[in-house]
Amino acid sequence: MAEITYREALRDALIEEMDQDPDVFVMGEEVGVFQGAYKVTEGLLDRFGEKRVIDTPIAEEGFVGLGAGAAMTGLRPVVELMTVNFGMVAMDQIANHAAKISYMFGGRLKCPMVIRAPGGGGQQLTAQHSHCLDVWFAYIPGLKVVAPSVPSDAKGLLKTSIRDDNPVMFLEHLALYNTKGVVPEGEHTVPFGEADIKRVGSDVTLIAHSRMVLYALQAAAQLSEEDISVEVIDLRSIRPLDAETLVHSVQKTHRCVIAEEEHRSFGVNAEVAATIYEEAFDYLDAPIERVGGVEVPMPYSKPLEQAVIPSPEKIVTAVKKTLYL
Amino acid sequence: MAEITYREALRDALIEEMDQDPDVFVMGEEVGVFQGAYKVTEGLLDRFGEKRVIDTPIAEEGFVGLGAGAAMTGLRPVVELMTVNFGMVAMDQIANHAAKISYMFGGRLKCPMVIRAPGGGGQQLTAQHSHCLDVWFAYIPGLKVVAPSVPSDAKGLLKTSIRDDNPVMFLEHLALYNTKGVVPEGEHTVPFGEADIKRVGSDVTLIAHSRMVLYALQAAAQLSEEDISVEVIDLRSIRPLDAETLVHSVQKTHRCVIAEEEHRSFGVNAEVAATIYEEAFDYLDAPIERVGGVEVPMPYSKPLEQAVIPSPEKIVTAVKKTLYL
Amino acid sequence: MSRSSARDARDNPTDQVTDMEFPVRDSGDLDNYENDQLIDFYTSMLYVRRFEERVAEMYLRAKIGGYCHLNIGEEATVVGTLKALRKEDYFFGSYRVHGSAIVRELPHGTVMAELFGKRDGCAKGRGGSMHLVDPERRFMGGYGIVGGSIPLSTGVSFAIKYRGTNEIVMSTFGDGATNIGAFHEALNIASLWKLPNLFICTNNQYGMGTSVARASAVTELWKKGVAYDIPGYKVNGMDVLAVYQLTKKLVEEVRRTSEPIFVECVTYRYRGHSMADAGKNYRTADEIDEWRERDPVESFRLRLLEGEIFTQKDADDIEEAVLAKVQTAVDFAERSPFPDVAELEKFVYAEDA
Amino acid sequence: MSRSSARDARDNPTDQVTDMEFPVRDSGDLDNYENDQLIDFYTSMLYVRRFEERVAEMYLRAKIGGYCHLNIGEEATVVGTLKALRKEDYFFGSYRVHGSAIVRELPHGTVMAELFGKRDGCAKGRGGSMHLVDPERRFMGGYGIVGGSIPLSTGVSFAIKYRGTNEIVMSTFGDGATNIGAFHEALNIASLWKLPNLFICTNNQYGMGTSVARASAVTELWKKGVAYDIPGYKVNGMDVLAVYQLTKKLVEEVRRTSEPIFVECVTYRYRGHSMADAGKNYRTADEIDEWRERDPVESFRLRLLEGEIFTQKDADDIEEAVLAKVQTAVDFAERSPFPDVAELEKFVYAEDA
Ligand SMILES: Cc1ncc(C[n+]2csc(CCOP(=O)(O)OP(=O)(O)O)c2C)c(N)n1
Ligand SMILES: Cc1ncc(C[n+]2csc(CCOP(=O)(O)OP(=O)(O)O)c2C)c(N)n1
Ligand SMILES: [Mg+2]
Ligand SMILES: [Mg+2]
Repeated sequence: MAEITYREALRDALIEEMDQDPDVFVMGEEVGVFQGAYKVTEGLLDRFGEKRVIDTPIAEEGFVGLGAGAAMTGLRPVVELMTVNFGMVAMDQIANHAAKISYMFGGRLKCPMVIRAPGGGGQQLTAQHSHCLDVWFAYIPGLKVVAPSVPSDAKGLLKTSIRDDNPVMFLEHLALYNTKGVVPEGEHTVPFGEADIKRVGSDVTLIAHSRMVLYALQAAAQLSEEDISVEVIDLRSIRPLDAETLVHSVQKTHRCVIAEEEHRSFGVNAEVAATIYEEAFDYLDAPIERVGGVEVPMPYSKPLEQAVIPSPEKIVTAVKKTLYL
Repeated sequence: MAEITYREALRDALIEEMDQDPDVFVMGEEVGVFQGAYKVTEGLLDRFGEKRVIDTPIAEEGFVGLGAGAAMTGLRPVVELMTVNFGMVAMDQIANHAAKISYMFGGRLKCPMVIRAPGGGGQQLTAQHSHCLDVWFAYIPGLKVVAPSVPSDAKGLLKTSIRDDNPVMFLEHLALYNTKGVVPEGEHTVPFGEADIKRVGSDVTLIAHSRMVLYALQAAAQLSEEDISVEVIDLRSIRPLDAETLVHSVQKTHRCVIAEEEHRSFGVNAEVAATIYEEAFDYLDAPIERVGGVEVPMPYSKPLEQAVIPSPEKIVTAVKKTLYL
Repeated sequence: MSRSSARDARDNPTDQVTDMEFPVRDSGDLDNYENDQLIDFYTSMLYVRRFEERVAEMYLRAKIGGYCHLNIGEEATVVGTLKALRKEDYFFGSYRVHGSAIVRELPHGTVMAELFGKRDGCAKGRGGSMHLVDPERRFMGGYGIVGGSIPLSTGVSFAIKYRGTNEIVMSTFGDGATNIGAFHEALNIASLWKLPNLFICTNNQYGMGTSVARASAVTELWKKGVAYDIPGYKVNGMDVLAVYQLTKKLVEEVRRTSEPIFVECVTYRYRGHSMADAGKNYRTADEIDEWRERDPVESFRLRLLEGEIFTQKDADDIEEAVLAKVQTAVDFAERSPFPDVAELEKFVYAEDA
Repeated sequence: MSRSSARDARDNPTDQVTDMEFPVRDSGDLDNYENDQLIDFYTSMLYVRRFEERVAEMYLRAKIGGYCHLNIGEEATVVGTLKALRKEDYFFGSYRVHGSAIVRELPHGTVMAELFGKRDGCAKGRGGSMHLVDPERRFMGGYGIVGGSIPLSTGVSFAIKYRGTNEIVMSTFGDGATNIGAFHEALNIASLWKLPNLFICTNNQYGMGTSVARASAVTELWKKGVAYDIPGYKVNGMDVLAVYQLTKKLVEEVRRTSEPIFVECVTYRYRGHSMADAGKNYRTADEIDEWRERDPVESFRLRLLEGEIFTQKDADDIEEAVLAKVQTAVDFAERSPFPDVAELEKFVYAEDA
């Protein structure tokens, strides 16, 4: 077991899948010569050549659509959006084309494409560059949506995504690329639709995904010093959502907090909360607390930006609130 | 008070605001010579001329962006997306430009634009043409989002939208254009952020918006025959959301059903449910029931499509479920 | 600061345009074709015409719903382009795609059944009029979003190149589609990466009620390839032989060079944009009549008679056979059951198929 | 089927291109200008250079964060275009917009303060480097999405026409932006509706690490207007007089005709794409050196010396004054407080402003 970064884990997954399957190729802005805007694809051009590591013009709608078309013939493109924000110009190809290929053609075509896209705030990238948009994708039947928080899940989910026969939105986080973690060596995949209990606890269920998992773990560590035992669950997969694991935990703890990075309203957390209420209403001893970003376009100024994004402290406060502390 | 159609109510609002304010103009595909794909803008070209009723090329990103730019100078464009589905190709201009003009420029510019967009299923328009997408827009700070269900709200909200200094997503419904209702004569506006109790009741709160309000009222009428008294609340405004009215009603009825047309998961209903749980947890005698569309890209075949969209019957069943009947 | 001359433009391969005059007979001698082929073209055009007329009737009888766009008037373009394509080549269409589907020889009953929303439809009743499909015949689908299929089509030509095989992709769209961003992005990439795409723009003069001149700064649409160094051609889309002859040549040129080419087929739709549009408030009756005089089916019939390729009796027999064939499609559609509602959620994901 | 000649292309106004050779001095005689104006051009270019160098330093000292894109190398293009614009005209920029902001005479302290994320920043600390703004100076903002500002800019020219006033809009973007859909849609509409837009493409040879030839099928970017019947020009973007002279003429031509024009300014950025990019792995040191030899600031200094417009002493004085001015901007930014977190939610909606 090696300790590697989230970035390396992603790269390893790409390399392994490309080694194994000649139909897998990587495409996007600056993935080749530039070695990746965030260096995830570093070294890939040298290793696999121009045929399979393809720099595109700045034309997200064009190359996402091209990827989907290639996938319709059975190739397995891994398309990188430099950041998820640029997905907005490709939304029609993602949500109204790729996502619908299988269904609207009665299952006679499929679209096995992965769209990798980092998002998130905290780097002063401001309003047009700090989105997560998880809920936009999660809303669309026909897409699968995953968002790993640690290197092992990054690798395992990316391999699963590449092998999946559907369009998968693979949501990374800019702030996670340099984080490290142990990744099992050799063949390692993580199935879709399985949340992961990242820390076992008994007093409160704390649900998060992507970077917020790290904050949740920090909050849990802090709370354990006050003898509050928090169970931290990482959604990992947003669509499909693993309601069972969430509900099971809440049935045990009777309390629940959900932390999501982006806007507090209308996000993934709303669906998670509504689902838990539906399935575990009688088990809840307190309303679910939702911790989310302040609802503003992301400001540039550091103190403002920091005030927008949920902090471990805010999560701690929310957990205590469910305990009426 | 005249009984007019939803379509006429919209047209009246446009005419009145255009009469009153020379800065208001209408732009979109087929709004002029063709008289509107759905005839909302019928007669406007004759009345206001080419300068103010403007047919565009098929270039939603281009003309939505153009509208936003014009709005930045103080004009008040009312941009029509032929259907909301075509908003997908303009998403970047809507959500990452128009919505951010005020904030990212520190309030030094504003963007008083209305984007009218009909959506919804039920007319066999299939996967790429049956979206509502309410939640996509509702998720974005900087946008306001309204979705009237009856002619009087259609008129009143459209007038308010045109006079508002922010980008407003004005979500219409294809199946409502021919529906009729009484509209107050003379000046009539409806404020944002105020839900409307469309039917007073005491046993269950039934929340809906757009076409689902009509189904909710049908369900309520049917239930009244079984002596079940349903309070039907029309959200009207999705962002901002009038939590107060919703919570107040639930505090009275102790039971709640939310009906939304599109996909059941990750939609507006999730946020509404989560909000009500947060604010009225101790008042609820049963979990909130969410009625939503089956999560598939919309199929063409009539029986399939009918099975996707929530029906008054499904709403009736959900209401009864909250009463443990 | 001197202005350079038109040197660059002269050297530019995009300045190729086929001359076009209406009405034309300049599409080469009938002698260049086998009789069978000429009759096949005629029969195919007539079949598209009669099929669409029947579709219109079925729409009015509420057997068909939703958006429904007919090819009537555009038969020469539909037949002339599709007949030039090899079996192994791929086709992408817009939402106006019934004609292409039947010329591509999708089992015609499955096309009508799809329009009826029936289980035996080519998209199993999920797709309807706009989303006809048949991967076995490399008919990669009709699409509802203007311009949306163009990037997808470059993906298939990319895959051809990736695999080193020898097919091409015919990617068709309307005049209105040339104004949307997806068109621009896809054409640039196709040219840059030398993808084997034959782009066919069916210029039927209108995108819904908007004439080309009211939607596009450049009205000579074949020139739009210029911005991407894609050679452009224009052809009389009312003359099946002109369309076929040009397309045939270009299909093989694209195959040989693996470089995209752009063709504008100038034609007309007689009916409204869709069944919901009478097609009258944005154009004159005279204009429609003028185009009807160049009717692709009728003018070709006269030409074949004149050229003694067939007799009026032959034509009558064809008419009868075509009507009978349309009837078999309708019968097939009628007989097919609606999809099982229990299978509503099938096909959302590939594993559910 | 005959192929027509280049007739159409010859008649096409888009085949206008200014000859360009490096290094050039063909931008007209210095005698055509007042000394003051020449010195102003020089001073402005130097100011952009020194400002950006200081920004880089402040970035490394973590006073500035996020994405940060410098104009170093592009000063002649920035100054030559902006100086040609009238006060009442509008400007739209990309995210690489510091230079344009200071040449447009945004109070320079508010520009630096914005980069510092301070309360007195021109966007009140909300926008940062990419979103500089000053409506009073009709500086309509920098934007972060490639191509995204182009449609907005046509909205302002639309508004000018709607109101019947006489301003124009200068809409600037990079070479990479010409490949995205928004560019296409906006240029078509601008031409179709005859909007007074001067489109300035700053061709600095790369979009991040991708050279023009690897991103665009047509590498002569001025030709991209062809597809929209927009006249295209190309100018040596390292020569401030060449840029100014052409832009000045076209600014007034756009105003007179209310029709869009497209200009390609050929220039180079010495640094990486942003502060996060060393700018080395996609181009050679030789290439950078070659361009540095045409340095717009230095070459203009030599030219002014040669032409005896100023003395080296004058140049030294200007250098000193410029550095002092940059320092005042830094001081202003340093002194300004961070925005009040209590006001975080201000400006989301117009009524909260
Ligand atoms: C992006 C998008 N915008 C608008 C529409 C609505 N719409 C459907 S067809 C059409 C006209 C298209 O015209 P053209 O490309 O010329 O094709 P034709 O219908 O003439 O075959 C429009 C505007 C759409 N489907 N997609
Ligand atoms: C739609 C979109 N895709 C990708 C990016 C990331 N990105 C930022 S700048 C840039 C390169 C732009 O190049 P160019 O237009 O030549 O401008 P330059 O940076 O050279 O001034 C890219 C790819 C973006 N901001 N927006
Ligand atoms: Mg057309
Ligand atoms: Mg560039």
